[in-house]
Amino acid sequence: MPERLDLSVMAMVVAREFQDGAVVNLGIGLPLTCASYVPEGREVILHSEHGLLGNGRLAQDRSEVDPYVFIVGNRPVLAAPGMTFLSHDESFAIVRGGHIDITVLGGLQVDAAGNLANTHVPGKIAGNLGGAPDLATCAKRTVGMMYHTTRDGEPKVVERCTMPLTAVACVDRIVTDVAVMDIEAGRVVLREIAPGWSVEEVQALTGARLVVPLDLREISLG
Amino acid sequence: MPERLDLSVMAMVVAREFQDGAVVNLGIGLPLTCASYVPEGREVILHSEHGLLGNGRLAQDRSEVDPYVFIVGNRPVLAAPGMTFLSHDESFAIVRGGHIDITVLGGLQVDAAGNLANTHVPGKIAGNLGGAPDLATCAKRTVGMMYHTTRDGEPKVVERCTMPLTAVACVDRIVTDVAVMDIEAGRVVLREIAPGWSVEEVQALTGARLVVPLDLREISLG
Amino acid sequence: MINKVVATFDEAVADIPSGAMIHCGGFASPFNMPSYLIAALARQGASGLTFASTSAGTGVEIAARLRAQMAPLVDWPLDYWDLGLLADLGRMRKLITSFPAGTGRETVWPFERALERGEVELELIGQGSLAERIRAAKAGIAAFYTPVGPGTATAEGKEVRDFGGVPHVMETALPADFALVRAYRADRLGNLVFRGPRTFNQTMAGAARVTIAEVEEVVPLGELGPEAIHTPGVYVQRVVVRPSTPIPSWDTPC
Amino acid sequence: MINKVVATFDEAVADIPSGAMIHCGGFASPFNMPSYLIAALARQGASGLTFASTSAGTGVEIAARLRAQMAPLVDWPLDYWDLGLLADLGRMRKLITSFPAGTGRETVWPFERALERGEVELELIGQGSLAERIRAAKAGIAAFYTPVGPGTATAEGKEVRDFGGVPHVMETALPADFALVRAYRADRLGNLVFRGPRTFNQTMAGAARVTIAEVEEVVPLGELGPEAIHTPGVYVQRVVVRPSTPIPSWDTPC
Repeated sequence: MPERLDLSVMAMVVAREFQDGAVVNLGIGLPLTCASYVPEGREVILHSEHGLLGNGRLAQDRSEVDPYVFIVGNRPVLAAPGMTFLSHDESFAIVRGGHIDITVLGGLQVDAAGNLANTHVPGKIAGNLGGAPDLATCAKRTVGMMYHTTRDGEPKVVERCTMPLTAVACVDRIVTDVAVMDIEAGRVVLREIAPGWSVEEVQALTGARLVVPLDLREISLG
Repeated sequence: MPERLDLSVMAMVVAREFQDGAVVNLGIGLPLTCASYVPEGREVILHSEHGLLGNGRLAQDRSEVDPYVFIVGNRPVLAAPGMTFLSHDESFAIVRGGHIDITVLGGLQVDAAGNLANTHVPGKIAGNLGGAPDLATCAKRTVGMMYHTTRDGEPKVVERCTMPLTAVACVDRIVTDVAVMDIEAGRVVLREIAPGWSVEEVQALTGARLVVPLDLREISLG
Repeated sequence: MINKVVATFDEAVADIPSGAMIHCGGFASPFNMPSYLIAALARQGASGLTFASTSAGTGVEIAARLRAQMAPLVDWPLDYWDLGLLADLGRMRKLITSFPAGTGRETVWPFERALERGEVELELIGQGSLAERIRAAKAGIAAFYTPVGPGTATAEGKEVRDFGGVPHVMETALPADFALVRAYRADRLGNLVFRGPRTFNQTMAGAARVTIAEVEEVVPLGELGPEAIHTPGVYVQRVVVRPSTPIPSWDTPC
Repeated sequence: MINKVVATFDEAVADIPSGAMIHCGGFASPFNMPSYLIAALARQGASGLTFASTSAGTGVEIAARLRAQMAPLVDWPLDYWDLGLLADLGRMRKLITSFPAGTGRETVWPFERALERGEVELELIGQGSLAERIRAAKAGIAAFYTPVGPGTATAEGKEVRDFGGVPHVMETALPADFALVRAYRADRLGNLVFRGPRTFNQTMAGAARVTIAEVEEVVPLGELGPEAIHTPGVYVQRVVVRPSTPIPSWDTPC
């Protein structure tokens, strides 16, 4: 198999579409990485569920830490000018009210209908929903960011999710370490493909039938 | 007819029941007067619908006016330590959520079921609801404060309201310039009577049948 | 770079079309009314407008009377205009409000006259339900059940349902195309800080597709402070600064 | 004179009965958890408790691990306790939450173990609906319709209804007997100011019959300022001040 994309490249592919002024929510896990790859010259407002808007980058050392400015996952971040603190209810008024332009969420499974399953941790008695149901349902655009297959090689892009759903018909785009796919009218459309990969190789790792348009491109960050 | 009570005495009768720490909303018109008669030594938190909690007394002259601190009716009031500003939605979250201990509202009619009509201004094409529906319905206690009869001598305490209702089954007590009455189980119970008045004289001005308990007292501020 | 500050009031309201649904903030004080936005909208000429607002507004004549009455206490601003101006000019099709009328028989507001002439429609609703309907629009809630209204005209035509033995009215979200609000300070991200009771100004900011904030001043980014911001900029699309010297006529471009 | 300040944490939670329904704030940082209130409740001994909280909590052991992990960046407080402590002690009957489990297979929270033992009940719900249900309780809204949940387990047994062609789930208010929240500063009226993201601490304050706020300090009345107060005192019944020197064991009376 050809080489898969690095996490940093995946993050760049996702972050390409952050427009200047976009309000962006990044889920725990892979999506958080995107914060470091906002394209040059664009100003993006980050939203964090527990009541934080417009924070800066992750703190790198003790001198940078303000114990009151954390994002989800116990990670201290820098304050930024214009940053705002909120309550949980106001934070989700922003989400549910459609004020988030893009949310990037990790996924365990995404299917051809755009259904998202990212709740269930295998081997655990209970899964976490967090803020994902609201974000996936109500953000103007939902991007699923995940490895193309599980550690065991099982496809995560599937015809029909078998795991408990977080939200239905919510995913607009999937970015993996192998491809960029859009969910359109109940189908998975292959938009971009990692360098060196063939459509057949991607299809072999995918549980849903891929629609291959004429303008399929190689993933490029130029 | 014996003399009716002054507005200031009416206000004192109402304000007697403001407990220390009570959260109190006073409607436009007669009820606003009660703010000046909070019993000595008691601390009361005033609530005003447009987003003000815990203000002080009305401003008396220009030197006391802060143009940003008004209560409803364009009346400037003094700031007070601990005062808080709110949005209209938060202000009514406080009302609807049952966080107001007592509201005092003016009334055009109150009936034996505790229904309140205070919307319709005779001769006008439209009446004002203001915040009265929420206050009357959701405050822990609702006191109707009004003159016992209209300018034309018509009773305002009636068996059944004929004017458009502001809220149903909401009034706990009525304080007029003649009597103090409680609404109990669909009946108007005469609790206190102005000095010099007989039960018959009060009943003659009242459109609902008054229940007269054995412990009927004369209105006293002692 | 994000910069929501618009140069003039005329520019800020230029794209409001006739027939639009508009939230308008302010209440109980002449110092919290988005007066310059209202004046600009009057100049712009859009008509057939539906408004949601606490009150129908006094209009120009009664404001002048209030100015005289208030003179011993406070200088009522010469650049005060409210929705009464738009009612007077015949720009309103409908008003959703809790205070359609002046208090007292002698105080007749422009909206009352327009209502008598049959030119406008009134939807009367208590302030609490109005505020919550607007907050619902901002917060993505389609409808909610409030204990306020059953047995009154407000509940007519609406679903009434029991919760815990208490009847509740179902009220629906009330979104708008535009919201006109007034705040004290803003920054270029549209973050707002209010001064005094925040009225519907804070409630409406974010409940419309386009929220336009009229402010005393725009301060450098970071000056407002994360704990002090009342309305985050994600709710605000445009900011416009009031003139430092009052412009006493509504029909002067600014 | 109003004075909501209570002398000790033990006094503040003394009347919480077994079987109570409790809101507990804090999330995503050890510095916003009402740790001393949780510890006092653990000492007090009430059991069969139902909690609503963003997360089930790490418990004492995993907090110690996090303390070591975080050491290069920040001194994780020695006086940090969360609901994991109460799950470990067997005091929970039910938890309504969005985060019942540690992330990663190797991080097993006390609540997960209690769930495996069949000792507790879990009601899993997304953070947004949880926050809005608690806000509804505070705001006197019996129920509301959210577009979040249709087609997922969250909607099971709940009414689903179309608004504008979009299915919405009816969620009901979630009130509590007690709310345990953490703020930064308070005054004797119970007015609160928060520092940092306010999480469920602000959302829950006022949604319970009795709201108890754990704060860094109580300041003289008037010092917080009318524009700066985040939670008005009408929502808060008791205030208690954290010790100036951390008490590193949860079972020490304070």
